Amino acid sequence: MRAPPGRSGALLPSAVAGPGRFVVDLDRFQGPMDLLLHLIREQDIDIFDIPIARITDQFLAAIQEIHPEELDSAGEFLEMAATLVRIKAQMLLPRPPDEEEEDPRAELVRRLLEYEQIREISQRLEAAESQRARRFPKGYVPPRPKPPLEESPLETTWEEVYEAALGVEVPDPKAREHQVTRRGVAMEEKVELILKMLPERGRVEFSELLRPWKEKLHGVMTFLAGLELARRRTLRLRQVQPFSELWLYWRGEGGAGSTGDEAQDRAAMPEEEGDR
Amino acid sequence: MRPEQIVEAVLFSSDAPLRAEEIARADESLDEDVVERAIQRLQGEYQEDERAFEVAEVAEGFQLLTRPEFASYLERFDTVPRPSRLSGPALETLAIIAYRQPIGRMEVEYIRGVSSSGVIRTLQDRGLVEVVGRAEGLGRPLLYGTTPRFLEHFGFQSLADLPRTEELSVVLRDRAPLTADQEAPVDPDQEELNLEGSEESDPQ
Amino acid sequence: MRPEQIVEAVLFSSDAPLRAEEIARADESLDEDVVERAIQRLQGEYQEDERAFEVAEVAEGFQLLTRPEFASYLERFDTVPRPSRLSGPALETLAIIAYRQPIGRMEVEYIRGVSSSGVIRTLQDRGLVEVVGRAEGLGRPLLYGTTPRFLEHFGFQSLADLPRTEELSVVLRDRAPLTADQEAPVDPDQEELNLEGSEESDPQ
Repeated sequence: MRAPPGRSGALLPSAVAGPGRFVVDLDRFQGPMDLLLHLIREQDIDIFDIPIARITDQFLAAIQEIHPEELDSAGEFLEMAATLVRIKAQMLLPRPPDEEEEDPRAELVRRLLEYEQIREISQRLEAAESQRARRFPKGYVPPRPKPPLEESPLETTWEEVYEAALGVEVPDPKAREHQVTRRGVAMEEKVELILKMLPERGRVEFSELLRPWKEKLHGVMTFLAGLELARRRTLRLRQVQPFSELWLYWRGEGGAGSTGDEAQDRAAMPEEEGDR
Repeated sequence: MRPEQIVEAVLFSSDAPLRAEEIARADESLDEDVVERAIQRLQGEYQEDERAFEVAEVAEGFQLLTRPEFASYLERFDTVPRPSRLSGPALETLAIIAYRQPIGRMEVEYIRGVSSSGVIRTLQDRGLVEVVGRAEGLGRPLLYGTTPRFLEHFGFQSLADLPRTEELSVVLRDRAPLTADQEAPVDPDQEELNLEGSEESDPQ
Repeated sequence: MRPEQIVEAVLFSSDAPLRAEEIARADESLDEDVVERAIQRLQGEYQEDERAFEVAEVAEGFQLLTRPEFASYLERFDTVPRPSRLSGPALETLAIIAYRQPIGRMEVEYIRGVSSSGVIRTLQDRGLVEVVGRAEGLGRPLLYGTTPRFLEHFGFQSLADLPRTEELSVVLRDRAPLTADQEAPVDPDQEELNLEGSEESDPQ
């Protein structure tokens, strides 16, 4: 499952599908730098004299394999493609006579070398990790009374909280709808269910309300909904003796209609703004 | 490797007690008898060398434990609280509660898109968040807000000091309502209007 | 109780490395020096008695760990927790943060060529990386560095144990952007010359 960094050279036989054309499995690359480095190292290219036109073509060919649904990472590959194309164009321009002008490839070379070095370091880290994994710490540590969390010093800074705050986005109601209904709004659903069945039938068995579902949560939520409606005097709960069937009795009128609407409103959204 | 060493390694690194026949699976050279003899020898060595631990026999098998007479040192050792930090989910939840308080659990979960009761509990245990009231309406859900300790820890005089820059999503900046049928406000004027409605009590 | 016994009890009942001054908190009779001498004596005893574990120096502290040669016996035990391994992207990102700390997210992303906020968050959640400050300049971006837990995960005693860049096969020039007067070398011999100037910072 884990892709060790820097495996590209060894593990990727870049089959040549046509003259100079590489077929590359993009999933195996961690990003555009990885791919670019692979193309260069695979062909034994002198990194300080990259044939930019050839590499650009190969890079573009490789990223054509990107599926549209992977557009997220595609952006990073496209950005690199743009850089390559720009460098290629700069190389075609006649160099000004004064030799001070920097080679257009210089920054790319620097980045590639830096990336390659990082990759080597991460291989070393991986080796250190597996060395360390051969030594096991104490398995069972007897539990001892822990000081209350509140007393332990907190190292978190406001910067970290604020960073998290910046990551919060406006929730997409469509994306959230099913999660919210599945989880928390269950009780409102149960209120609706009860209000739908009870007025016309007068009374209903608790177990009947549960019939379509197996999970315990439905039982809990239906029960809570029953209690809430009893509190609002919409219905009465009756049980002849402990552990016998629980019956819900319609008390008539009692603003059932309005409650129903209200419940419906709330079902659409979480509690907080419910009383606006 | 001597059987004692293998048995010792297994007992040391196991996080649960092991029976002799389980320990014996560590190596072909071991069987139940060999393991039990090895445990006896280890027992003897530990005692002779005055080790701080022993092989304890509990219902489910054998386990290495510190000897009871060291308990007082370990308790004392433990009373020094070690500094800790909040996890990513805790940071996010704290940020949401700080900016939108008073806020119910369900709304936190709606914004985060994941169940959050455990994280809220942790924040409560840490004294950063507390119950500040109950919402009106069905089930009267608990509302959470930040504590004085929160202000103190992060160095704020009051909640008014929380930065509310443009970088923040409107969800946090303006307490924009979260109804499913209302679009997230984009237009500042419209935001203003929406805010009119949410006359939430000042959390101080 | 002898100091060795107390130190042993404390080390034995901890699942993370402890620094000498932390261990010393267990009793008034202890101080850093006493603890370190006791650890040396324990070290000697464990070696002489061929214990399956030893006192390892990790993350600027001490921890009891099984000796590596027992790994094959322990790896097959359900009750022995297997250490978790990091993913390729996580290792790559950690490598950058370890060597360039303090470093901001954007710089990490420039080096990796891919967006890295998720990986950094994961590393933070695992306690391997933490915010160590803010950069000057626009937006005052957060700067990240490695934690003691990072050292622990890789079994390093300190950051000085990281592989030195001089030992790597890929050598870098100075990180300063290439200026107009430094031409990119074409000739491999000339590369060598330019690399001489490489003032790669030591990862301290």
